[in-house]
Amino acid sequence: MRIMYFAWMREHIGASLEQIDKPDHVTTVADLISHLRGVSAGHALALSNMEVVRVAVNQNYTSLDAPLNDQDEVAFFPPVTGG
Amino acid sequence: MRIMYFAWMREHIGASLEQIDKPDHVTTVADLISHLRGVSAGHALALSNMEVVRVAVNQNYTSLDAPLNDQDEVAFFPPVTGG
Amino acid sequence: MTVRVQTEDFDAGAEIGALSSAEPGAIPGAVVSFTGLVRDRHGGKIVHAMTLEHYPGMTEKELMRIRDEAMARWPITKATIIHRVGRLLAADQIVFVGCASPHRDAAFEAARFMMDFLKTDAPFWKAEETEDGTQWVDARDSDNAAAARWSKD
Amino acid sequence: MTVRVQTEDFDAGAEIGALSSAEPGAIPGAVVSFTGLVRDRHGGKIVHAMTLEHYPGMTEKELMRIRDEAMARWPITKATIIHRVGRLLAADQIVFVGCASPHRDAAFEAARFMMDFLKTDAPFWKAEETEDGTQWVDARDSDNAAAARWSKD
Repeated sequence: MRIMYFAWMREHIGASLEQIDKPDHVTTVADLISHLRGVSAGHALALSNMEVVRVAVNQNYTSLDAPLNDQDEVAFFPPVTGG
Repeated sequence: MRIMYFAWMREHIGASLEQIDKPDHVTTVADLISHLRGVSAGHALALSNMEVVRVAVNQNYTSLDAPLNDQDEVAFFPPVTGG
Repeated sequence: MTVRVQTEDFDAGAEIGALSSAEPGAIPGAVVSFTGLVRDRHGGKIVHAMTLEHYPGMTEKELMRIRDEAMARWPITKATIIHRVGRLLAADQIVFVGCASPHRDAAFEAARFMMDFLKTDAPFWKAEETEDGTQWVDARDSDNAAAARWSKD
Repeated sequence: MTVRVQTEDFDAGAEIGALSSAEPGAIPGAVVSFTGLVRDRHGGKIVHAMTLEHYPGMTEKELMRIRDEAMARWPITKATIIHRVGRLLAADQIVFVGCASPHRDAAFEAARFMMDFLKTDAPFWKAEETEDGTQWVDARDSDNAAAARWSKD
């Protein structure tokens, strides 16, 4: 899967894009978040408060219980501030 | 007084401006209208339906019972259609 | 802070630029504009042109009153109203209303307020030229309703 | 029918001109535009510049969705959304939203709707450069409230 991070989440994690193989036990967005929190301190910090994190799968906003498969593009980012 | 007419009222009356001495019995806008209706058939036609006539005295919207004096500029015109 | 009644065309982009400009520390975040055009069809008829008549003196006074009222009701930093008069062709620009504010809601509301009152209070009259000749345009009840929605009661 | 994400500046007047153009018989009477500028003061601090980051691909998709939703809800003939990205200086133009309609109420509402949803849904993030360094701008509750007012419940 492609995992993308934007704004301060990108800065905490130190990368805007990670390519990973989906672990078998990861079937939802919530599972992926639990998995990613174990990857590094930066990941854990970026994903510590899901109140200020939005998730998009394949460029559509989605919720934590959305199912995932290995071809998905999953993006994590803070609430938007454009305009 | 200066009496001004705009749009189709001007066309009915055949003039955009009339300068008249205020008759003594004319003390309000309503009196002036009664007086003007007697001036010509065009005046009578233009002022026949006050539902579709707006009145301004000295360039401020006003009502039929507003008092008048000889130095006033009185304008009669249809509801506005700009913009 | 501009109110203009003119025969010449206007440049909406230049007006937006003028509304955007400010002293250091006071750049407005939001500029909203309304541009009105001469429609080429009205009531099922093709309109070739129209002539805008107005009441010189009172027109400017009413436009300034409308602009001042908008500036008293919303935190807007600048406001512009331009209305053309004389003969205009279909698709020509007739009217520009714009304002700048630190807040987008205020900019949207003040611009709409100014247009609504311009439509009911500013002494302009349109005569349309169609295939059937020239006719004075009737005022619309919907414009009175639009202005009435701003009453505070 | 334009949605653009670009580093270059835009010409609001040219965009209003493009929104105004139409086939014969379909000249819109009303064009409303919103132009957003980089403010030079925010939260009491002087802002020199900001950098706009976005999510390429999703941004355009969200902007098109917002524009299509506006066109489905109001009788608008054309709609344009332009958003700049990259580093911008104070007073620079950031965003343009505009639409044309036969009806001024529709043009005002659709433009405001597009701005409200752009603020909450389009994946852009601002980092401001002030005297205290560079900081990511926090999202505002008032923007969520503004978008919520359009829900049809």
